[in-house]
Amino acid sequence: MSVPLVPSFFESCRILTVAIVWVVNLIIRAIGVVIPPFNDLADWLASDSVITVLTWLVLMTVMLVWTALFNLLTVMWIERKFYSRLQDRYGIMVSVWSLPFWPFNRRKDRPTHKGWGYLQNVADGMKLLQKENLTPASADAAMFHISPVLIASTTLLIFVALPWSSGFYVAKLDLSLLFILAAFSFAPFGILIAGWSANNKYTLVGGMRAAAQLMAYEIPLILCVIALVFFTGTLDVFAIVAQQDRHLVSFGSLGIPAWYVFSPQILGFLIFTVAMVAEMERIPFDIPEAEAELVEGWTTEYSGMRFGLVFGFKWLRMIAGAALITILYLGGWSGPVFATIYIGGIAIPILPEEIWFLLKVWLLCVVIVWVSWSVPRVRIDQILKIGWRRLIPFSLLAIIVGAGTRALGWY
Amino acid sequence: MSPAGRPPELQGRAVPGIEHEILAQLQSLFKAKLLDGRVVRPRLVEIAIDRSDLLAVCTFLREALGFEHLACITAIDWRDRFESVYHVSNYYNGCVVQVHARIPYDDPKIASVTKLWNAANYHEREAWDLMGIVYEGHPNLERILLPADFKFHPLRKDFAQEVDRQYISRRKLKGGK
Amino acid sequence: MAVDGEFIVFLVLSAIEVLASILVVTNKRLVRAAFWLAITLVTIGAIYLLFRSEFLFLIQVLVYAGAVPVLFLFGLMLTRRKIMDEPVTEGGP
Amino acid sequence: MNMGPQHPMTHGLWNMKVKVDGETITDAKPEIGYLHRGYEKIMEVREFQKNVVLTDRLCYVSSITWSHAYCLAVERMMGVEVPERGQWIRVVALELQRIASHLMWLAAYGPDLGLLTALLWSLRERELFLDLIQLMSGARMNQNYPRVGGVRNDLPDNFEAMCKRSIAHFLEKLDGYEKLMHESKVFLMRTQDVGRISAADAINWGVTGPNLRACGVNVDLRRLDPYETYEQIDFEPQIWKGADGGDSYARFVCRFNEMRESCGIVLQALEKMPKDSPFRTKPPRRAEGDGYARTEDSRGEALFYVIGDGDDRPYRVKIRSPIFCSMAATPIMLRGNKLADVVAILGSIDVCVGEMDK
Repeated sequence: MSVPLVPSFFESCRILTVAIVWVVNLIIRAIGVVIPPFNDLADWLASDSVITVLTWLVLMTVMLVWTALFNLLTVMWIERKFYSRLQDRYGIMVSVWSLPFWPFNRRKDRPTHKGWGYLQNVADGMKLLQKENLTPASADAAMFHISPVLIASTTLLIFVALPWSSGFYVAKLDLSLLFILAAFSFAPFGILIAGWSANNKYTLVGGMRAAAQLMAYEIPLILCVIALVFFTGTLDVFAIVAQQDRHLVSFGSLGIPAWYVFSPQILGFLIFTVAMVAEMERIPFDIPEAEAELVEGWTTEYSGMRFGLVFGFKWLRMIAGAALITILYLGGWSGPVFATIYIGGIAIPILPEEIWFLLKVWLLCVVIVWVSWSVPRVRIDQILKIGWRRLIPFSLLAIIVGAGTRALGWY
Repeated sequence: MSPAGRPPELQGRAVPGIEHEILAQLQSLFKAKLLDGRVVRPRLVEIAIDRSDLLAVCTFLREALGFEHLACITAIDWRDRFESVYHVSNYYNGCVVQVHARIPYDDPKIASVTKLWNAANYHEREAWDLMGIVYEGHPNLERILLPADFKFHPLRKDFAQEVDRQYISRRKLKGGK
Repeated sequence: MAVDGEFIVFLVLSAIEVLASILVVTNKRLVRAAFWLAITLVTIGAIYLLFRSEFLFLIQVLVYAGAVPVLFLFGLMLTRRKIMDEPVTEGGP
Repeated sequence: MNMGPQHPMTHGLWNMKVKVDGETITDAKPEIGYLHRGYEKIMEVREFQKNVVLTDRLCYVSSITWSHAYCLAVERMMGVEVPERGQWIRVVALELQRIASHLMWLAAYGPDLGLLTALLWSLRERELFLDLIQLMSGARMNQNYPRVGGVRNDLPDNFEAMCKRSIAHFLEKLDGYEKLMHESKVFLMRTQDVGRISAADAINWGVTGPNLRACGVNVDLRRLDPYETYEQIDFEPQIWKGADGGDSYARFVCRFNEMRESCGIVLQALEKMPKDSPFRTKPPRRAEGDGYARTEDSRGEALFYVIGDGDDRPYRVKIRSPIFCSMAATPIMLRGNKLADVVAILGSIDVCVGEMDK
């Protein structure tokens, strides 16, 4: 039963905002000594409603940096490092000392390519930013430009309802699970528009495949959630995690946690994971951009940062998917706490909920990466066969099992 | 079945002495039509025929003797005549018959063997492309290696190379004449 | 009539919705029409949200914004692009 | 839909025009010749020995086998007999090159199916064999090693020990490959029942080599028409033994097992090789007559037909490349399959554009 590091994300951001406003007001009031109307501006800034609005802005920025910068880069880095080791090589190793400007290039004897390579992804992003954005002459330009925005924004929309711990969240919705699924289901629309508007056969086939695949796998995804809801009785992810935050079997302070994966929901867990991997377009199911036959699938015609957006947000969807699996079946952020320090009555956990959550999410990502780098790609008709003929009947079975055990009171 | 015919199962091994038998069979059937016929070395028979006898010989080779594999078709420009050389191989006894079909220089035409071996399709296209021999009855005789609008048949001897012999002297390398 | 925030939001949303639905029927390019259809459906969902019916909003988004336009687009993809008023490049990949 | 000339599916520069109905292929037409360099014409103005440099570059992945086929044809035209040690060294070189070539094919086939790990793994093992070849000939690619009348240089002293060590290491690693490929359900799903061609069709279209053996046809030119010292070596041509061959999986298995078989041949050849004897003879400068040689290249039957007219240059050289002929049969394999299978089929027949376009 751990404690969150950030007890309330909104309050933390408010403190941050107040601090920023305080610093800004110092400057404004200094100007106000000369020009008196500036004092009113400072008062207005410090007023409650303005602070609230500013807090929301700061909160969005912090969340964006946290998800789309820190987590995205980390998961990309983990993946690249991990599959490099799988393939018997070192992977990215560029260190910060390879930067060509002061103060990094001071020491000539420092090895520039023996680092961890964490900043490699940043460098790749920089490279993409510098590239020209090309639009094919025969493309439907407006739609072509809109679809990356659609995909990126709807992916970020997932993180509105997706909490990182019991305190670290943007919004606490009653129907957060449904919201997350709804935000997930937007992507095929953007992909189809992207594939169609580029006016290229590869993108067209890629878009068709993506849409067919995502539609086939959305259904078992939702059916699994329905099966789970028989157990949870709620669509609120906080409540779902809270239900799992206890021991099924206890051995002293340790024990087997009551995660839903250790229940009759194991079937749902497996189906959900497979469907989620398909939703992420990872390799066993990555036919929408099967680079061997469709060059880059529906992203073929994108260049520059537009390509970076649609490409990078694949990883963001992967994080979101892994987080959703973690929340629903693997106990979310619940975990044993080994030590908590109290400083002036404030509990500071050594292993807070955020760490547990990130650990689970990243481990799940590693497993997905592991699978995706050790199996070949499945063919489109086989994917649809797996989706419609295997996963949907099994997810219906999961519903029956869930409802049955619930009705008979076995669980 | 005759020894030259098809055993029921592919042995994957050469049958010793088969080349004389095959040459004898060819000679007994075609007699004077064989302009030349000899055993070059084990598992290689060389025969020369006129272009008009090509289909008859090839049909006999394939249908009666079991030469199922057409390995290669080579077109040769002998300056006074063309030759289309067929390397036909037998998977049952490892023998190869090298059929030289002679074609007059001013009328480079010969019957196509695509009806017997589909493999001839690409080989004949290539021979037409590079040497300009027309294979009559070929389903799709067009250029294969060279661009479709190429005007010459470069393997003919009258298609000059830029230099006769690729040679750079040390004097030239040093900047002299 | 008191002008409150919700009313303004409602006006804006319904204006977008009406505009988008007009574009659905007037647009000659079918994929754009499908896009505007999605916009229409999402704004209808947002109006539901205004009425405090979150569940209906989410279901509207899930079904009518996530699935229905995709189905439309899927059908459109199978049509030839020549029916649109755009130059068709011969050859190409 | 054009697949190529610049496309990740094509291992090189050629174009596959595929007509699709939805995702099913109704017709296909290969378009080749993008890499045509006019080898047969160029070779007519170079001396016999210098042409080895050119034949090396016919297929840069498997250059020794091609140079060897050319040398064999020229030797037969000249009537030159290679000393026995030279023949054994050639066998070793050929088989090492065959393994390296097959590993390169495996490396290309993995990413075709989305299995990038196979690429890195097999390139890693290919290093072993490239190192061996480098030890033997001094170069990793385009070795220029076989010469008319023998080989360029003798084996170095430590070659035998190095070779045995590398092969033992490689055979260990092959088990890991089997786990990655043969035992992977997804891999079987992708390759089985895909790109099927019947044995009769394959023979008629001139498909040779591992692609033909995958149809269950017992043809291996090392056995059927033995050259060098292959007669004295005990080995098993890798044939698909099951009932329904001719699909991508059969081709994959045949090639894969051939690597193992080649290792055995190398070890045998190292044992049986006579020590300290001449490895080459001096060929005549001018020659007249014609000579042909067909060898089992790593991709199929390589045939050289060389004609000399008494000069020190060939009068006419004909190259028969196995992939050129297999390419003619690809429409049969492709028809009726899915678009995604194009890579699974064309990857399995191991296309090398350098030799295909000459």
